[in-house]
Amino acid sequence: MKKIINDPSTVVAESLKGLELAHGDLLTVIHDPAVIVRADAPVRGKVAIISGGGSGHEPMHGGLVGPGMLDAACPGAVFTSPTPDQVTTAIEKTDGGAGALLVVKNYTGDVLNFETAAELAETEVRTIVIDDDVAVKDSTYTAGRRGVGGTVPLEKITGAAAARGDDLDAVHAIAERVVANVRSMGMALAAPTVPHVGEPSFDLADDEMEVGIGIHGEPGRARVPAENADGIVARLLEPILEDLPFAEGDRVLLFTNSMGATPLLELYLAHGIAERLLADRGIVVARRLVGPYVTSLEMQGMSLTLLKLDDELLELWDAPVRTAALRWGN
Amino acid sequence: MKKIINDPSTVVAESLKGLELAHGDLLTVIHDPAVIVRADAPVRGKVAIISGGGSGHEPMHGGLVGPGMLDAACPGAVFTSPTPDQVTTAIEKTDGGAGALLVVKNYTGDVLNFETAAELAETEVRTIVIDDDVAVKDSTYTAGRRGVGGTVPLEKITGAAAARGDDLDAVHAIAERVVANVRSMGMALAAPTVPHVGEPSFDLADDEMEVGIGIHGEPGRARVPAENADGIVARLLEPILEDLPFAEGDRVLLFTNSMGATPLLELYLAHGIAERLLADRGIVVARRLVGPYVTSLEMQGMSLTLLKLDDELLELWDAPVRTAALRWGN
Amino acid sequence: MGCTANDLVTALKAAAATIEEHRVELIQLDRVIGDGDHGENMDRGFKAVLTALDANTPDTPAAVLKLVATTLISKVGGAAGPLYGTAFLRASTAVKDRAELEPADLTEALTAALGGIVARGKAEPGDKTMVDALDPAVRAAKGDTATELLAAAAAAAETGADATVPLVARKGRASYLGERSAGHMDPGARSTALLLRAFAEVAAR
Amino acid sequence: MGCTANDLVTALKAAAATIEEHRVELIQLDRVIGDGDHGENMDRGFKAVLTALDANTPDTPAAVLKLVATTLISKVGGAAGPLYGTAFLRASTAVKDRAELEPADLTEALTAALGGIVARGKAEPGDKTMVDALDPAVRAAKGDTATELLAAAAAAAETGADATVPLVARKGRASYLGERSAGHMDPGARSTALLLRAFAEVAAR
Ligand SMILES: Nc1ncnc2c1ncn2[C@@H]1O[C@H](COP(=O)(O)OP(=O)(O)O)[C@@H](O)[C@H]1O
Ligand SMILES: Nc1ncnc2c1ncn2[C@@H]1O[C@H](COP(=O)(O)OP(=O)(O)O)[C@@H](O)[C@H]1O
Ligand SMILES: [Mg+2]
Ligand SMILES: [Mg+2]
Ligand SMILES: [Mg+2]
Ligand SMILES: [Mg+2]
Repeated sequence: MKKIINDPSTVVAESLKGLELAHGDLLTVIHDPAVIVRADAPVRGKVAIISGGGSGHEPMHGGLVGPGMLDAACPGAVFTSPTPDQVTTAIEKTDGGAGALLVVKNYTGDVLNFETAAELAETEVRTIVIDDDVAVKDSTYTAGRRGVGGTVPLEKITGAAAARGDDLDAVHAIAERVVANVRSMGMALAAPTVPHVGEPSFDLADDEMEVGIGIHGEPGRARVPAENADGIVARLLEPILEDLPFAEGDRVLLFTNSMGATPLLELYLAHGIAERLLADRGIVVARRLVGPYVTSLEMQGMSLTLLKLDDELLELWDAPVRTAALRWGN
Repeated sequence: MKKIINDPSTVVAESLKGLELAHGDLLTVIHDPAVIVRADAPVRGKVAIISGGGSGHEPMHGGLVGPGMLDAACPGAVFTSPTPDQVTTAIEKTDGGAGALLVVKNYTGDVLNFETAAELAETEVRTIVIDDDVAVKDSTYTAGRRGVGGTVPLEKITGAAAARGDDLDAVHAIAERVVANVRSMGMALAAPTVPHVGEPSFDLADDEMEVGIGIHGEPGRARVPAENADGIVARLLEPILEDLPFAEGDRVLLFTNSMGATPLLELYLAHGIAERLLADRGIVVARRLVGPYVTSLEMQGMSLTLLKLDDELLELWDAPVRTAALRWGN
Repeated sequence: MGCTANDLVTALKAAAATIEEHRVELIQLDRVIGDGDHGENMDRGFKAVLTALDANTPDTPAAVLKLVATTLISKVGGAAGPLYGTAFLRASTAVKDRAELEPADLTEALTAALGGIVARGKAEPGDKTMVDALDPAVRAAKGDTATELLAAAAAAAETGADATVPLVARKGRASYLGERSAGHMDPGARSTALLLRAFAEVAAR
Repeated sequence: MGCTANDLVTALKAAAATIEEHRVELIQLDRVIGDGDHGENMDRGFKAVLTALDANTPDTPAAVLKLVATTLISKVGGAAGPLYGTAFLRASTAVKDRAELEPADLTEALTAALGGIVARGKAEPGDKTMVDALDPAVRAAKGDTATELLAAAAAAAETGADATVPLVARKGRASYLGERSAGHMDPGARSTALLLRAFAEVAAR
């Protein structure tokens, strides 16, 4: 295993120390239970936006804590949902008297732990479950779609709604609008290695790729022969477009995400292809985000996320944000 | 080879198309010869800051083009210095009447190509060669130290000096101050793969690491048994500290850089160790930058850069910047 | 001569030892059809249980079970944390204030535990989850002594875990794999079988 | 019966073919002690030379050499681009307005080329660079015919390139490796030998 770590069991705790030192102006880290909190929390009268999930997806979620986005993030062990006490601590520390929105990616573990926390919470909380991954069939025969790349626009937009003073109901309604309009799909060329496992999460031959991959090293929907960039981008985009469906004239946010080890050189190349495919269909790319935001340790691969925008969502996306990973407008 | 590309010979050109679409608000791409130019270039009366180098180090340099930083970047083929006509085009397109500073990393190819361009240029140009890599002995028996991570603070700070209205001599003098006060060292756990080569640039056993690595997949100073994070960080920091040398009471910018595939989880962990080692020596970390800024495709590894700050350098570092990769203050 | 708080502590220590011993096996099972953390999470959780039991000495079975529940909930994370946590919490409630648990109490505790898991996770038998080990165990949990009862439960859980191999997962992370989840044992079913076997062995001493 | 502009074009086409043929070899040599791009860069450059020669038909040897120089400078990049570019530029100047190059002109052109490389790159013989192929080639470039002269130069360049193997690099990217650069042939010396061999073969036809 090739990693810059000391001990698999202390990776997250040690990493949080570095995060705190690196971004002391934006955030404070509570170490036990682990919670990353906005430096100026609680913000009086503002709905708190709280998220969390396993570690190993950085900058999500800790790098998204700050004005205009998250009030707190709860980092679990690597690829493991956080525990309820992390979430209840986050709720307490960010309680500005207007309640909290819990942003939960749809995984059994995340849902159960946040649900437990919500039951224990003494503040008013609402939960939004994001399940944007079209690779997974949403049926009674699965745990439902996973939450993946769509989490970033969800957190950005709900963060902006809370910042402008929306109440909990309004923020929740906007969250539901985002979830209803966002779809993603990912693929991998090579697997990540979880520190305590010590070997890659799956084995791919040099001429294979995994399509419909999740962000936890869990295998994808299908293993197929590796393709070139045109093939890969089309294969990710088609099922996304069909699913909502997206139609001619729609305005969208296109989020081209690196899973970690895929370099920006390749990511921009893929982004260009996606833009052209969308233009061919008359879909208007009104906003874009390109980079490694929802990663899976050093997994090589990418995902595409499309969010259908209306005027309000667009305005909320454009609103100022100041976090370690996303920053504009101030 | 596992890459999201169509054809090794068109990777850079295709990637530039995506870059242009992703960041049309910040930059314009000229495609032949390839140059990335600030969207509002030329800026009247301002010294132009121009850089360039092989592709594969993204976001450096194209992601650093924008107000407060670079006016233009010249992307060469992957890991190959750009050609003089790219540089002369960059000089022309950004000529605001106040001359241009060419920021050149110290590699034979970069130096020769920029030198040729400087000879051909019709504007007044000055060149600053950055050679911050302490892994390479600076003697008559080498091509001298390489330019690596120190390039980012150099471009940020000269960009800020030009933005506040300094003339070419003044910007050049500040550039020399940065070069005199910045030192870096890197290491790799696994090699990158250059598209046209199709196999990793070097082979490392699972229990080995390469120390004193460059950013072009060129092998490093020594191959040693892999160590834990504490060992790696100490091994990078010691030679940096001894070199300048940095002393108790010095205020520094600490830049903890991922070479590409090393995840943020590990990078923050390493950053925390570096901060503690510096604190132990009474060196004051006044500013920090943590992330993948000077990468080497999907190389796994990291580098540390230390810049000794004075009040003016600190102020210029803090000055507003608006680029794809670095953004604050506006 | 029922099962006291002390007996329970002994059983939990044995359980923690078993989980530690099978940590890598559980990681590997979860790596194939999940995300590879089940062994790590369970081991972290049961190590925390040992620490908690060292620091506190709850004097009723219910208090022991509750301490286990809260510890697992706050230390395990993932799907297994709240599921096992709820299981122990419901078991704790089920045994009320009894000082010693008789076989009938054990059956009730196991039944309550299963109920808790199903209430939280909504899995049915055949979904390829820990329910496929615990449900047959509860039905088999009969006997005049704790020894007999737990031996039967453990055996049934093992058979149930083995029987998850051919199943296609319909709950949890393995469900994302669809048909590709068939052919591998469910890690949570395996850990349930391991826990029950550890309890049964302590009871047999 | 000297070397005309047309003969030069033929020689350059042969050179381009050789470089294409040895592209992977040059990449591999550069991968070991450099950054693996030399073969790719040279191949891209000489392909551009072919395109340029197709588009234009310069009618003097000097014009041909100048076109090669500017094309290599604008298409190769890296260290090799400006070095080979300067070499052809100086060679172009050296042959003045001659319509046909006699052996003495070839010697002068080669000498000027070497001078250009040294002026730009400041390498000395023994630094493990293309100079270690071109310097002995220039010294060996004697003969009554172009055939003889180029054959001698190519042979000396090949010996020179081989002799770079044990050297420790003191210029270019390989110098970063220090002692570890010993034991491998310098890619630029190899490409110089390949170019001269291609020229010699055309002359021998
Ligand atoms: N809805 C559910 N009901 C019952 N058990 C479940 C459910 N979802 C998952 N499980 C169990 O949890 C186990 C996985 O636990 P673990 O790996 O710790 O959590 P995660 O899946 O969050 O990584 C599965 O093997 C399965 O037995
Ligand atoms: N200072 C120099 N003088 C002469 N030749 C040099 C010098 N530096 C490098 N070279 C030659 O250039 C070759 C490398 O070319 P290339 O790989 O194309 O450029 P880069 O090193 O920029 O990747 C080396 O093998 C060497 O022969
Ligand atoms: Mg998990
Ligand atoms: Mg090169
Ligand atoms: Mg798991
Ligand atoms: Mg090279």
